[in-house]
Amino acid sequence: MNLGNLSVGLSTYLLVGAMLFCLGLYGVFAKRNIIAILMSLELMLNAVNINFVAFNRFLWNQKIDIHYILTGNVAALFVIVVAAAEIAVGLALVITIYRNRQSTNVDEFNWLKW
Amino acid sequence: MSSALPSGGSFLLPFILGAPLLAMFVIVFMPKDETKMIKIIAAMGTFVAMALSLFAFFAYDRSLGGMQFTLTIPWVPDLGVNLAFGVDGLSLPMLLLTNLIGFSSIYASWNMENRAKEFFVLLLILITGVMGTFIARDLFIFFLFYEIVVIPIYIMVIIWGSTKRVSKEYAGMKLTIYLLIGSAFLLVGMVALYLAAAKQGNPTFMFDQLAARQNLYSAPFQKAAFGLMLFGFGSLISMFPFHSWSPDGYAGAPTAVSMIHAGVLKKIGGYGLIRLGVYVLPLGAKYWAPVIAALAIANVLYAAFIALAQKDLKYVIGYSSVSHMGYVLIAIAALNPTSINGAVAMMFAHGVMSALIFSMIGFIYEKTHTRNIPDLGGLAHQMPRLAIGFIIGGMASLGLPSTVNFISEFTIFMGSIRVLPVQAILGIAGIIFTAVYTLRIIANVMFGPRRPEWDQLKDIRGPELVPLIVLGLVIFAAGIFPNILFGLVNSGVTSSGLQKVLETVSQAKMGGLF
Amino acid sequence: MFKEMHDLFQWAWLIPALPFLSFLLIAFVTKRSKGLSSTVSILAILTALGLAIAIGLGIIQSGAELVEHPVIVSANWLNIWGLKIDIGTVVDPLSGMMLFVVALVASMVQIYSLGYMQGDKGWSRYYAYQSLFAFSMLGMVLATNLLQLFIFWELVGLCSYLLIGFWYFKVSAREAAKKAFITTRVGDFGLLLGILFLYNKFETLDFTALSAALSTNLQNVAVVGTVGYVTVMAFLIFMGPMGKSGQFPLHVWLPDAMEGPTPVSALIHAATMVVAGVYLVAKMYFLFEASPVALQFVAGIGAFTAIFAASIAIAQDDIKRILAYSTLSQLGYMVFALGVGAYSASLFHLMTHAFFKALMFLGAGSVIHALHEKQNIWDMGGLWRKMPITGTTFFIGVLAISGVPPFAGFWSKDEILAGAFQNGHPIIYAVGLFTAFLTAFYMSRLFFVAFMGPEKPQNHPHESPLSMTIPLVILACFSAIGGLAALPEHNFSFFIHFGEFEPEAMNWGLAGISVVAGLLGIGFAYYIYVKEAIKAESIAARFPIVYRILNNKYYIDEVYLWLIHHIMDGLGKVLYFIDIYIVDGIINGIALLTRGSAKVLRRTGTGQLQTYAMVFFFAVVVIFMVFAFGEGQLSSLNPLAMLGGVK
Amino acid sequence: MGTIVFFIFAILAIAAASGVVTSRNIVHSAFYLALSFSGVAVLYVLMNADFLAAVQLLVYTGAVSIMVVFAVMLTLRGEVSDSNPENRKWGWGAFISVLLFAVIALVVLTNSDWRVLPSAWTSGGSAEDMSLLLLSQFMIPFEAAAVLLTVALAGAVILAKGVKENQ
Repeated sequence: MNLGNLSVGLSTYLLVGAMLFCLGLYGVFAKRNIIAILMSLELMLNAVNINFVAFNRFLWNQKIDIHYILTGNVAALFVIVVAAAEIAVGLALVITIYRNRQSTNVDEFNWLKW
Repeated sequence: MSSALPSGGSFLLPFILGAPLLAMFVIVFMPKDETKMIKIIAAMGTFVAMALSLFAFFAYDRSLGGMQFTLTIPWVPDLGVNLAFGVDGLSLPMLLLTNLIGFSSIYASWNMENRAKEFFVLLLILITGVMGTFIARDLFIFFLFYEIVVIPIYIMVIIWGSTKRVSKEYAGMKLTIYLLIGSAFLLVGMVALYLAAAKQGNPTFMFDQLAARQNLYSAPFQKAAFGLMLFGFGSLISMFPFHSWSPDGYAGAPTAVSMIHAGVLKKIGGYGLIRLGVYVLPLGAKYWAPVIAALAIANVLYAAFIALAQKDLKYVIGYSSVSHMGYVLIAIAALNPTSINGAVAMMFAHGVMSALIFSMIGFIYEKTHTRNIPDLGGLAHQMPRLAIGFIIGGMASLGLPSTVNFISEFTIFMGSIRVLPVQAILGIAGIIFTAVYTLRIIANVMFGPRRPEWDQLKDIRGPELVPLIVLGLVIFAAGIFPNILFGLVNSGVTSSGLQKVLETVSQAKMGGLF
Repeated sequence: MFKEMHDLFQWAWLIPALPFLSFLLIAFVTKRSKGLSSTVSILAILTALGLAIAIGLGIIQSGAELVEHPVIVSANWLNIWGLKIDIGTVVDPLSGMMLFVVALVASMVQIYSLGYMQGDKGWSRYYAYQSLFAFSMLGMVLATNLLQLFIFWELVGLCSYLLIGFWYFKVSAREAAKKAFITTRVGDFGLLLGILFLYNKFETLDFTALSAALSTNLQNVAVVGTVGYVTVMAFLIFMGPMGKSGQFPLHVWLPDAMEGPTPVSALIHAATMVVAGVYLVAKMYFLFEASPVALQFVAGIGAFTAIFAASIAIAQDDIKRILAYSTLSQLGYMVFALGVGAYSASLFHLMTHAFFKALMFLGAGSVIHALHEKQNIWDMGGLWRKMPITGTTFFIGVLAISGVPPFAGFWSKDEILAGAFQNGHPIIYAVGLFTAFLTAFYMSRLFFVAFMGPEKPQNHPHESPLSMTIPLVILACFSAIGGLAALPEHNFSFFIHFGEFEPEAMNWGLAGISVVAGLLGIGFAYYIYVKEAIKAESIAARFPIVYRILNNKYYIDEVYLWLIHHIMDGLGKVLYFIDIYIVDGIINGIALLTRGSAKVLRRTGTGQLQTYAMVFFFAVVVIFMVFAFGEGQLSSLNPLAMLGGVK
Repeated sequence: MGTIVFFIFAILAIAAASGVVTSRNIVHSAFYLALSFSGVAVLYVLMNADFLAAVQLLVYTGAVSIMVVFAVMLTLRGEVSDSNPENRKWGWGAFISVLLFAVIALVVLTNSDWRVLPSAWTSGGSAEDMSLLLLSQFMIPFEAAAVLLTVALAGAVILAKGVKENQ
């Protein structure tokens, strides 16, 4: 399945990934709602995945062999798996915290200081 | 050195190390109400260790010299770490000392009822750790055991300590932080030494290998590395500006910890300075010797004067031990075989003496619940045996002939007066002030009119007599027949190559005052 | 002859060993049984006395040969790199004489104590100490080298400490014991230094070897250094005797030492231990002789102590203190005798003094015992009638110390004075003569006030038991005839001398002068205290300041106390202050700094996860920038490269 | 044409992502998230990673977004239009993010030595290829991931179920 002449290069993909990552980062930094933070985290993971796949796609690999050529894709797959687990546990935690504290505002989550 | 000995290795030292450890494990699995049984097992463990180290003391071949009873097991071959044990004339007296004091300290805490199980477990760990530092032939193992020692001391001071001028929490914290700061500097020095020795490959931590590669260490490196070790070991041996942990720590610590700390733990500093400083970095030692000598004099006189002004018994002895360590430091600074002989013997002598006197103070405190000298007096009426122990300890402290302390001091003076006459004379002047404060506490605590408030006190008896008998016997046996101890120490000094190092170093300084 | 004796002399080590054995026995076995303890102790010392007499007779038979070739038995004691010490016994006339004197006085005192210490709680302890003392003293006498001598020297000091403080419940006794130990310790500091310097220079501490090394190298400046070095060593060595033998200014402990039981004062603080200093100087005489300055110093100190102590003694009221100052004065005599070169005379006086001073102390003890611990002579009076044996023997002692012929003191004192005069020390001779006068005066004063005169109705004295009077009688005999050892023709100095033996004819003129001085003293005392021709009070009233100064012992104790309490303790307090507020203060300051900065820095721990993440990422960005744009510098910081060469 | 498709979907993904982080309504954010995921899936397709694209759609767009919506529903309090506010430090966050992006962009754009393939290969990326690799080379991580998912499932259930107060 070839969709074109691929004039779009590696750097472009990397820039897209960086853009997504930084947006996610901003979300992690700036949002108050803990669910929004989790969403931003997912964005960052996606950005990383884009990098994985892009490097896998474009970079020179010494051994042109199926076993090595798809390593980046496999890594991305594992990231997706871990992300799924993470979001499941994370949301469960959010619900637990919400049940105990009646809040999803991370500004109020400072019980671990000092 | 070690290669000259038959291979195969002796398991004597691991057994000595293992005996208290085994007792510790047995105690761990005992019900905590069985305090009597716990004490007996602890005493058994340390007794086995003591008996075996006595055996080692007499089985050691003095004519052969060098490291004996060696055992080497490669541990981390990539880094050159070996589980290497062995003793020579420098470490065997220290090993014996550790076990003598360890055994006595069990009996000195015979009346311990508060959390006895935990106490004896920690005490046995402490004894094992101290022992390990002395039988290690590998710098890494040495350091490992040294770090093991710190943990039980902190816990023991915090839980079983006593609060006097400073709180026991403060005392424990001070003790621990000093030990750790010292060990931090030591660690840097150790790593630097290790890297310098591994410059041409074949990394090693073995003491003898490190010493054999002296030509790899440049003079500036030796100076810097010795400086680090001086700071580390110096704070351990309570060298002058780094001494203030010693009186506070002893005053806060329970009796057994005071005994072991003043008796042997402190000696790791002197032992390390000789074994690692003088032996491995002779040029550095020579460079720093004037500094050590000056600080040693400060130790001797300054601490002796402060001891005069103390009201708490343990503070007197705490400062006294700082003062006595000054002699060891003078001896190290003098850098000749005679004085190093004296330094090792002095560490042994002071260990026995201070352990004895601390155990006696422990009993006094246990019975009268005070250590304040003005509150005490005339205890010889009610507790003659305790008074005898106290007087023996005091006499040893002021260096009375027929106690081992006298010969040690004499040897130190003999060795140091050739090279450091002024410092030695000032140091010898210290014996006067030592006599003053020692006799003062003997007079004010033991003698004087009978005080009716102490009439119900019972003299020490039964197990409580063990520290007095064991340590008193050692003080006089080694004092009347000094060759028992000095023969061994001398074989260590002359056969380990140390002598050669010392001779070359002190060649330029020989000549003396006149 | 000499050969057979040699075998006997090899057993000399038994003499100190026996009392030591008895000490161990008493301490570990018989301490519960009073009778057994004293029996063991007395048996041991009597056997030792027997041996000492046997050896003494052997020495006399062997003749002067032993002076040049003493019999030495020794074994290695300490052997390490650069330090080799032997321990052993030396038998020569000097040690033989000392053995006899010490063993005799010790056995007399121990027998005497059977009566004197009757009923004391610490009976076994007392005899244990006595045995330990006998061991130490005899061991010191037999020492072959300086270190051995020093060891036993310190041990006798320990025994002195223990026995002065025997009644440890008395505050005064405990303080006196402490004072004695510390004061002698000051002297020992010098002695120890001297020993160290000597060993450093000559590589030996053996008396004979040292003497040989010194005499062969005396001209060789390269080895001995200058005479100055010898002088320094002699000074340092002499500090020991100054402490032990109570020479000015370290004399202060001896009068206080009278707090111990009186037999102890007789044994330790009159007859034996205090003369150890004289013995040491005699042993080291080759060193002192090599330095005229040191000898001058010794003579000066001795003469000053003699007259100084005698002047104090005339204003004291306590019977034991008078005797103590008298002892100081006589010790000064012996020391200046050594200083002026009257070597044999000094040791002769050591022997005779041991007899009559022990006698007088025991007599004083008998009096004190009879009067139930009264010691002020003005509380006594007319005791001769009630205590004839004590009174008579005491009178013999007084005559002996006053130098009345033919009693022992006359011979030895006369030899000393003659030595001082003939060796060209007229000032010292004059001082000695005046001291002899003072001695006679205060001893007669003591005797007349305590034993003559009216009885005091509140006293009910009675003669002491046999166990106390027999030693008195024996010692009185020795005090009476002991001086005859000088006859005929310097018999004593034939055996005990230094260098070449040069017999000198008795100078009867000088002897006459000293006898006159002694008799004058007795006469003055008689006029003042018996006839009361001149009231003693009126003399005191006429010179109130002099009397006060003398009575207060020149305020030397007060000066020392002030020095100790204000200077030494003050320094201690100042240093302690420095220690806890400056040295420790710096440490605590660092700790406080850490804590303070932690207090500030912990504000950054807001608990806000997002803040943490922001800081973290900011740092990441910075590091990233450094790595991305400044890689030239950073690639060299590769941690693995730093470990390069390890593997 | 690929370039056009790329830019369309790349801009879509980025715009949706900015919608996620800027929207003040958390429900809108969740939907923007799904949109962003879908855009990324198309990018995968453009990079020949068909299988990954499918997984992306299934897991992210299908499962994660929905779960987020559920979580929002379970925890929502108050006004929904103000359910996703910024905190006070959002300025700093923006600064650091922009800084990071600037640095990355600079590095990416200035770096010339990417060792890019002379001519891009075109095969691979199918489910078949991936499965071969997962079951041979990455066998153990694959199994570990399975265990992880199971544990996460159990953990999520336990956490969400909570502990009864009076037990």
